[in-house]
This record gives sequence, structure tokens and C-alpha cells, in this order.
Amino acid sequence: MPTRKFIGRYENLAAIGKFVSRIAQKAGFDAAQVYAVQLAVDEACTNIIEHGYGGEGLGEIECACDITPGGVTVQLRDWSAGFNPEDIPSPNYTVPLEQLKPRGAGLYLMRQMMDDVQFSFDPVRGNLLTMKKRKTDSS
Amino acid sequence: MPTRKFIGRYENLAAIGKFVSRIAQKAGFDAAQVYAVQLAVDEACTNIIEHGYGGEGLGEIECACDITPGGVTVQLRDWSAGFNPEDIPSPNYTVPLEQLKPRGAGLYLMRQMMDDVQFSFDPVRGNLLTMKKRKTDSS
Amino acid sequence: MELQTTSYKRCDVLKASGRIDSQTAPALEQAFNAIVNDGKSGIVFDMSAVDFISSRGLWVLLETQKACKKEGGKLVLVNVAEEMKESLDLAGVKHFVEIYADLITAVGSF
Amino acid sequence: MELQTTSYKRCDVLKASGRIDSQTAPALEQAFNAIVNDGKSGIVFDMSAVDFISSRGLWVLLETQKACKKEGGKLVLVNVAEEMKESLDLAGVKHFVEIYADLITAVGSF
Ligand SMILES: Nc1ncnc2c1ncn2[C@@H]1O[C@H](COP(=O)(O)OP(=O)(O)O)[C@@H](O)[C@H]1O
Ligand SMILES: Nc1ncnc2c1ncn2[C@@H]1O[C@H](COP(=O)(O)OP(=O)(O)O)[C@@H](O)[C@H]1O
Repeated sequence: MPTRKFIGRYENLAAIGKFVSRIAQKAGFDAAQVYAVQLAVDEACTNIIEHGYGGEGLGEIECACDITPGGVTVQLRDWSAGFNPEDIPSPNYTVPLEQLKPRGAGLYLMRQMMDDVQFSFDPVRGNLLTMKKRKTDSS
Repeated sequence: MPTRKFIGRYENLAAIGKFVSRIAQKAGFDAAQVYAVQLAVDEACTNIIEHGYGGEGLGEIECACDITPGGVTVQLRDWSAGFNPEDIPSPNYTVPLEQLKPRGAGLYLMRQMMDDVQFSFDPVRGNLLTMKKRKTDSS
Repeated sequence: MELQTTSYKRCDVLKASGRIDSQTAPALEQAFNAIVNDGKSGIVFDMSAVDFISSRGLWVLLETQKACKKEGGKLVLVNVAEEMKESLDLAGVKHFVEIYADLITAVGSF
Repeated sequence: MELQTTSYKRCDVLKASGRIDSQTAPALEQAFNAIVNDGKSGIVFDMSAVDFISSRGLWVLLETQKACKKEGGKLVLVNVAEEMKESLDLAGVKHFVEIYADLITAVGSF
């Protein structure tokens, strides 16, 4: 699997996005699907930096991405404390604008953009986030 | 000189305009100069129909147009009563908008667009309007 | 000549295509009058597809400007071809009507 | 990301180019705030040259909409690339922000 390591800084998001986009493109995904992969990865990396490491430059992100028979798989590894994804509620947009809290779309977008999103947490080998997007008939 | 005869109707203005524009183009005039020739001729023909004949379909306009060593010459002949161009004042735009009368730009535009505008009136052979535009260095 | 009107919140855009001369100017006049009679006095005249406009057409613009100003609005022009600018100047239109280079700025001026 | 603001009579058009992510969203936020702090609450966000916008950027849009509405104005979007429309929908932006297909209609909506 093509793998690259990045310092957990927001300035590296563009490079990470480019890395996965190229592979998604090669997999034959259309523009919307390539965009979806890039968005899911951007949200995941932002969360690792912001919530996992608690700030920029405090840890690394290993990004592996490959074409599979079914589509594309992305794996993001980090060495932060981990969290329980089950505890995170989906965002609620049925409130009036003034009551909207500017938080909590990241995880939701990852799950909507990708077909499969799995977290596994390991204090020794690091936390592994595996996201898969299938090639559908339309792509 | 290429010459064409038209019934004095407004619907023929487009054809007259095309006829003189083509010759002005062939003479090597630029877009603004071709436009100037077309505008002068359109104003002149409108005047012949409106003021000379006093309406549409009441007489003919003979349009001759040719490239000359100095530029382009247009001759418009009609068989209306004639008028005295000296009597016609230039339009005055220094008044406030509300006082502006919607009249009297035609003759002025003809004189501004062309380098030479000459009227000759003859009850037998018809009135002849000769307009010349010179090719300047810039064209 | 063809005419097409698009309405925005604070102005209507009238777009003409082709020649505006003694033959076609009356239709243009009617289109402007229809807008003003509809109680709307903000008008953008889009000339991007106008090949030619004689003094008869230019007077229509000035008369429309009179009507718009009377109602507290204005007529503005946009996309005037380079070769017709001199005649707009000579016929007084430039004195009395704002000319914009692009449609967004024209619509944004209302 | 690059930013450019053009002011019209009833709205400002902010045009961004490039990526809007956690790195660049703060600059976008500042640009919107500068307009609102200037007492102007009509904003068109021109996304024609935006390649990417993450949830961080989408929240900036929603917070800007809050600020504009509070002042009696609105934020609208224009020229949103097809591939990013789903995420704008999922992140609630489509519920709270009008999206126009072209700049003239967007500016004309003020
Ligand atoms: N990698 C992570 N490490 C720790 N906590 C996380 C991580 N990803 C998400 N979270 C938690 O899940 C919450 C929701 O995340 P998300 O949906 O991306 O929205 P936001 O980042 O705007 O809060 C975060 O506030 C955080 O508490
Ligand atoms: N061919 C013509 N025959 C008779 N009268 C003419 C002719 N051309 C111009 N005129 C007179 O000159 C006046 C000014 O003409 P012009 O400058 O074209 O403006 P307008 O046609 O708008 O009145 C006309 O009102 C008319 O009295």
C-alpha cells in the first residue's frame, strides 16, 4: 500500500488531500467520488490534529491509500489517546440558524462520503482509521 | 460605382447598411470606421424616408458606394422635395435631461462620422447626397 | 432585433440582439415602456448582442431615461461595443446614461 | 487560498480561490468578519474558483450567515461546483444559505 507520513499540521492537509485524490482518480472514480474521498480524509486528519493530538505539530499521521478490487481503501494511523466514536451524536440541522453550534459535521461527513468507516484503537501500534469507498456501477 | 436601388422603407435599412459596410470593409477600414459609414448612411436614409418622402413606401433611394484612392464615397439619390441643410441647427446636449427634445442627431452624426458631406438638390435628376470617409494612417 | 427581459430584485435587465434602427426601435421602445408601466424604474440595457444602434434607437434610450428618473430610478447601459461608443457620446447618451463594462457591476449599481 | 472582495451598492462579493480547509478557513473567516464589521451585511460568496471546502469552511459560512441575518442582511453562495454540493447539503449549509447559479442573479437578489 502506498504510504506517506505527515507531521500533524493543517498546512499538510493539502498534500494529504492530493495524495489520496490521485489514487482515487486512478481507481476510476468520478469527480464527485474523488472529492468525497478527499473530504473524508481531510475531516479525519483535522480531527486527529485537533482532538487526538490537541493541536498542531504534536504528532504524526500515517496515511496509506490503495486501489482494491472493490474500490479504494484509506488507512490513517495516529498515536493519540483515542476516543469512543459511539459517543458522538450526529449533527442536528432542524434547529433555527441562531441555535446552530458550529461543530460536529466531521465524523458525519466521513460516514456519508465513504461506504465503510472503522476505528480501532491500540496504545502501542497506534490508532487505525480504515475508510473504504466502493466503485459503484455509475463510476 | 456599385449601385443599388431600394424602396424607401425602414425594413430596407439593414440591407443598405450591409451593402455599404461590405465595401467599407473591403476598403480596409477598421470596425469603428465601417460602423461610422453604416451609421451615416442609416441616418441619411431614415431622413430621406421620414422627412424627404414623408413616410414609408413613397419613393426610392439609390445607393452608390465605392472605394476611392482616398477612402470610400457613398452617394444617396432620392426624388423628394429637398431642404436647406444650412437651416438645421446642431443638437444641444447642455440642457437638463427633462428638456432634451428627441430629435436632431441624424444630420450631426452624419457630419461627425464622415469627413465630407455634400447635398445637391435637383428637381429633375433627383437630390444627391455625397458622403466621403478618408482612410487615415490608423486605418 | 430580439428582446429578452430578466427581472432582479431592484432592476430589470433588457437584452437586445441585432440591429436597432428606424425599423426596430419602436419594438425596443415598447419593451422599455412595458417595464416602466409595470412600476419598475430600474433598468439595465444589455447591449452585448446589439450590432448597430441609430439615432432613433439612441433617442429611445434617452426617453426611457427620462421616464425612469421621473420614477426615482435610472436606466444604465452595459456591454457597449467599442465602435458604437463615439456615436453614443455624440448623441448625448454618455452625458445622461451611466455605461458599465459588465453586467454584474450594472446590476450591482441598483 | 486567495481572497478578493468587490463592493456593489447593496452587497459585497467575496471571491475565494483554492482550498478552504482547517489551514485556510481562519483567513476566510477574517475576510467575512471584515465585511460585516464594516457595517455591510449583504454578502455573495463566489465559489467559482474554490476547489475544496471542508466542514471547517462550511461552519464559517454558517457563522457568517448568522452575523448577516442579525444585521438584517444575508449571505448567499454562487458558482458551487457540482461535486461539493452533497457535502454542503449534509453539513446543513443548503438549509440556511441560498445558492445561486450565476453571479448576476446572486447580486441581483439583494
Ligand atoms: N481523532 C479523534 N480523536 C479524539 N476525538 C475525536 C476524534 N475525532 C472526533 N473526535 C471527537 O468527536 C467529536 C465530533 O467530531 P466531528 O464530527 O469531526 O466534529 P468537530 O470536530 O467539529 O467537533 C469531536 O468534538 C471530538 O470530541
Ligand atoms: N432628406 C431630408 N429631407 C427633408 N428634410 C430633411 C432631410 N434630412 C433632414 N431634414 C431636416 O433636418 C432636420 C434634422 O434632421 P436630423 O438631424 O436627422 O434629425 P431628426 O431626423 O431627428 O429631426 C429634420 O427634422 C428635417 O427637418
